[in-house]
Amino acid sequence: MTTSLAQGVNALVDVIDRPIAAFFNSCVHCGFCAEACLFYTETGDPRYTPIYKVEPLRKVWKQHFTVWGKFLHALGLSKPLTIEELREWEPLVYDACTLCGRCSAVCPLGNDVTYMIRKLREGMVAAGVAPEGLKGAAYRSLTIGSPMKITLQTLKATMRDAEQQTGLTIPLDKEGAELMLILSSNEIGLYPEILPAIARIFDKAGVSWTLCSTAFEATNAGIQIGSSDVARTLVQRIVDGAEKLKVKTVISPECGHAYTALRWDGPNLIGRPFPFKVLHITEFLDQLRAAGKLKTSGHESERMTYHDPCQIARRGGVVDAPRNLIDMIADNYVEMEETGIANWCCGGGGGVSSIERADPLRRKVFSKKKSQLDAIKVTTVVTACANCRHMIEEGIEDNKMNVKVVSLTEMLAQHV
Amino acid sequence: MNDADFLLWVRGPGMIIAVAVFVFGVLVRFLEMWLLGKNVDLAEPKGAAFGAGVRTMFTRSAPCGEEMCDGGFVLFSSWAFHIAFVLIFLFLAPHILFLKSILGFGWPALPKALMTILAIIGIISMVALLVHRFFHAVRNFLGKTVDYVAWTATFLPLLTGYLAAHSPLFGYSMSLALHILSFEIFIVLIPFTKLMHMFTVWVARYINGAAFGRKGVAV
Amino acid sequence: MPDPFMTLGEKLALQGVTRRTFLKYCTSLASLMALPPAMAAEMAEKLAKSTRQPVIWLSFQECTGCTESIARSHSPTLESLIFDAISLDYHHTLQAASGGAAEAARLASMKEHYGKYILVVDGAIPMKDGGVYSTIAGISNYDMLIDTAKGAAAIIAAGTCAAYGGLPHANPNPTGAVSVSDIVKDKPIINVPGCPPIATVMTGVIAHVLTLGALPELDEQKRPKVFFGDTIHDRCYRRPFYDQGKFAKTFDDEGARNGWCLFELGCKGPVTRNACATLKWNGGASFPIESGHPCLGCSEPNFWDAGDFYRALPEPAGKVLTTAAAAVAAGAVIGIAAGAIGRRKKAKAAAERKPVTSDDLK
Amino acid sequence: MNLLHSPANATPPSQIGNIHALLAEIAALLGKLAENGGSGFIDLKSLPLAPGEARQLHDILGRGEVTASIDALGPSEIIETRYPGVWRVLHRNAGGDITADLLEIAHIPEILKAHPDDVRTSRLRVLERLAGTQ
Repeated sequence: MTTSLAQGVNALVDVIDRPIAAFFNSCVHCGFCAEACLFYTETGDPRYTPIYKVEPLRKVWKQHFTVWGKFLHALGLSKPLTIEELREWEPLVYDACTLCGRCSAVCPLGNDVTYMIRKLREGMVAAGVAPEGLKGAAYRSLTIGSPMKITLQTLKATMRDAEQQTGLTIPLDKEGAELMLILSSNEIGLYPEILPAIARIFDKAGVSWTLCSTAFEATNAGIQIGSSDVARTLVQRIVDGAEKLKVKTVISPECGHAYTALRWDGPNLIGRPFPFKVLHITEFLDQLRAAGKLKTSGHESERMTYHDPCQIARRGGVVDAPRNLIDMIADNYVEMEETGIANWCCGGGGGVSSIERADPLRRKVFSKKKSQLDAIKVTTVVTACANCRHMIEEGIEDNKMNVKVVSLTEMLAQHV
Repeated sequence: MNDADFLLWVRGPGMIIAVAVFVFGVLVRFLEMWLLGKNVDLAEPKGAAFGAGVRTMFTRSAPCGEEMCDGGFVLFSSWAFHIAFVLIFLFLAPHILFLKSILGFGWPALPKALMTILAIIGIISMVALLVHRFFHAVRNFLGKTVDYVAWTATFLPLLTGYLAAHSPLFGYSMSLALHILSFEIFIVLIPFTKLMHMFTVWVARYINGAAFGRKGVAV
Repeated sequence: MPDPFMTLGEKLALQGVTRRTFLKYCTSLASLMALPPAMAAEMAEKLAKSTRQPVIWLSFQECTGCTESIARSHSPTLESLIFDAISLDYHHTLQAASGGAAEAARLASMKEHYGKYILVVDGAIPMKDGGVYSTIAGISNYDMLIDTAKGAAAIIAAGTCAAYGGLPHANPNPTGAVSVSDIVKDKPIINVPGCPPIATVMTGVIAHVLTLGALPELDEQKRPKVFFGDTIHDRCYRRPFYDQGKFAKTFDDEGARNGWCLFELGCKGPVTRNACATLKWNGGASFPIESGHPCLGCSEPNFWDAGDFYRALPEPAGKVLTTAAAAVAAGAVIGIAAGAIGRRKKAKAAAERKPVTSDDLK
Repeated sequence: MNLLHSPANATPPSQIGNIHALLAEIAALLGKLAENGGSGFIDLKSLPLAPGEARQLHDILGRGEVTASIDALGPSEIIETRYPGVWRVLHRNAGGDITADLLEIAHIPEILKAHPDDVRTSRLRVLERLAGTQ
């Protein structure tokens, strides 16, 4: 297709449903969502009020799906959506929203603003109004197979390194394995230590697992840019791989959106329930722990905390598992003040980290995480999302903080 | 038109028109929303959606639990005027007479003194919220004409009701007529403004709570 | 027959009424009408010196209740004496003459006292179909009013029908009945509404005109302020119960027996301006609320159509439930139609939606 | 019942001050009467007296030497208070209801005087009587 305003509006008309109509009907402009959004709290700019970011969607809803709106429109009292408006809103919808879901959890009226942003992005993509960085990531995902141009060769190289490090065999395309592990681009490209760590833990626990040569990439740029077409293609690759290898469970790695994309959006994108389970790596490790298959030795004495990735905790429901795991090895663990489902975003989720233009804003709003960390005076931040890890590392460097960020899985692997 | 004619009009044709517009408008707006439908969620649930949805319908009245946000003054004032408005509407003796004449059944009233206190609290809260909206960056930014129309439509029944009960500024007929008229304006505006939230909030909260609940998150 | 040029004082003196009686009456009248007591002596003087004030009384669409109210007499009261003392030149219920003689009397009086007579009207005036619904001697009420009003010094619209249209005017108003002030615009009009009006008020107004030679101060509805300045509610002896929130809920409950406020039983006292609560009826014996019945608001415009007599004021006067039911039906039809249109629109959009491909992302 | 009969300790002193103002006005009117013989009135029915104040006022004013009653279409009572020149004029209709309740500050209340017209009528009637008895 060729993107156009008409296609954009058409896509919005398609995605507007009862929830969106109920949310817009209910909004009283109380502004509580602003206080839940770190882009507002850290900048004080009211344009970053979450419900304001979905104004174009509201306009389409009102003009197309309400008798009153149609009446006003007929009288010429409301103008149709323009491409200029979409362009004006692009930085609000993409640069200034990480889909963290905090506003959705706060809205006194019950509005799931995050859901609306996600739906608005469908229309923006169809209208061709999306940030270059995200378009590129989605393009590379479709054409190369990974937003970071990770290919099977790259994976194989990482596997070889892991095998050398651990002395273990990393299984690939092992049909009939219990689990299929997928990895995010970040984990293959930026944090290759994760694979040996997982291999070590799985080996100790006696897990039957495999990687898949046609479905190793977990990152779903389609969810981030807000195109269900792109997202569906990417999810379908994983489903095909898992079904080919006949695995019972797919393990989503330390990546927030990968989990949301596969676990919650996946079945809806391909239009049928999965024949396998989807677990986040921390969920699976916690199951091993509960079954007594995960034995650790030694303790971390560093003062540490856990940063909940939004898509894992608030939008994923995985809150206790990582804490149970950390509990096994941490001596000096503290919680941030807002934590669990109330946690503040790192600032780079929802595709924001892929938008170059958004860099200054993203680095600015890191001040929220900084003040959270400063308040509890930790030296180590554990997390379970490679993107969060990357963002926090950048923030720490920007702010010259004396804190290090570690992956939960990697830390655990050192104690098995 | 004199006071008595005016009162007669608001009690008769005015009320008929207002109720007709209100019922018709609310029903249309609710149905046009409801019938848009919603896709069935195919993802395997981690928690019970229904229970979570119902729970959120009530718990979201206190949205700032779990250290999510700083409720403070706005939350408190909003509660105050909502509670005052609903209790006075449902439990002031003359209102029960009004509702009984329509519904055919009544219920015991709450003491007038309590109603008076609630009305004062409601009026003060609403004025405070309005002033706050003028000076708060976000709320001033978000506030549109219709928000102020809705505020006025909500405030006037409280104010005119208080005046009618306590100091008939314009004589009893006029005070009562103005109060009834303000109520009629209020219900007429419901389907055309955000006042509609009194009906849709329950749907919105349920959907929100159910969506989080499916994921095993209680918000 | 007494000398028509005899003053009222002289005439009454023949009946043994002294000027002391005039003074007492005028003192009471001044007190009643909130005039300075010092004026009483002057008023008494004028009243005594007045010759018979010619009065023409026209009865249109009415029930004769107003005449009954004013003409009835339990004992010789001051009011009745004043009333007897006026020259009632035409009143087709009370006059002895009938037929052509009666009409001749009216025309004669109009001619003789042109510009001086007081015209009292009770009853509404039917306007529909050329006014055929009420005629006297073949003359429609409308024509007779127009004709008679021309030479009147002032017009007193006695009773709610004459003042506001009253019962004949009530929905659906089959005769097109209207009030006096709907028709006559160029004469001073005093409305003395009530169904019927209080006799003391009627005679008080006449006495005021006789003694002070001017109309009493009127409100915006042309009612004498002194009698219609307060609501029944303002002056009601049951008012304290209203303020305490003590209401009779039915006509036979304890509240009713205790004489509590009748507001919830539909009392229109709060919206009715009249002097019943202070002057009372039947020689000051009682008034409706005192006998346990809510005020009907009979001296207010359109009181017949002001909703159920026994519906409390806050209750809607119309058929709200029926309307609501109709609105539900209409709302459901339009709402479902709007919903269906919305769904069709969505389906069409889904069909027309082209997938986003890698080409779109370059 | 005679409304003017006053128990000694009927009411406590007024808290509102209407009594004080009334007495001041009575004093002023008495001054005028003494000076030029002009009479004055106070209409007690038109005053918003607090409950008990009327009785308190009448307690203060008390009863003087003169009491007159008039039978003219209902009874009237004219009572001199203990302050000469201050009269209470109480009119009732035939039904017994009070139609006027005044304080009159005068040498003699107007209502007690025979009107010149009545005097003339009286003369004629007496003359008629004379003629009749001859």
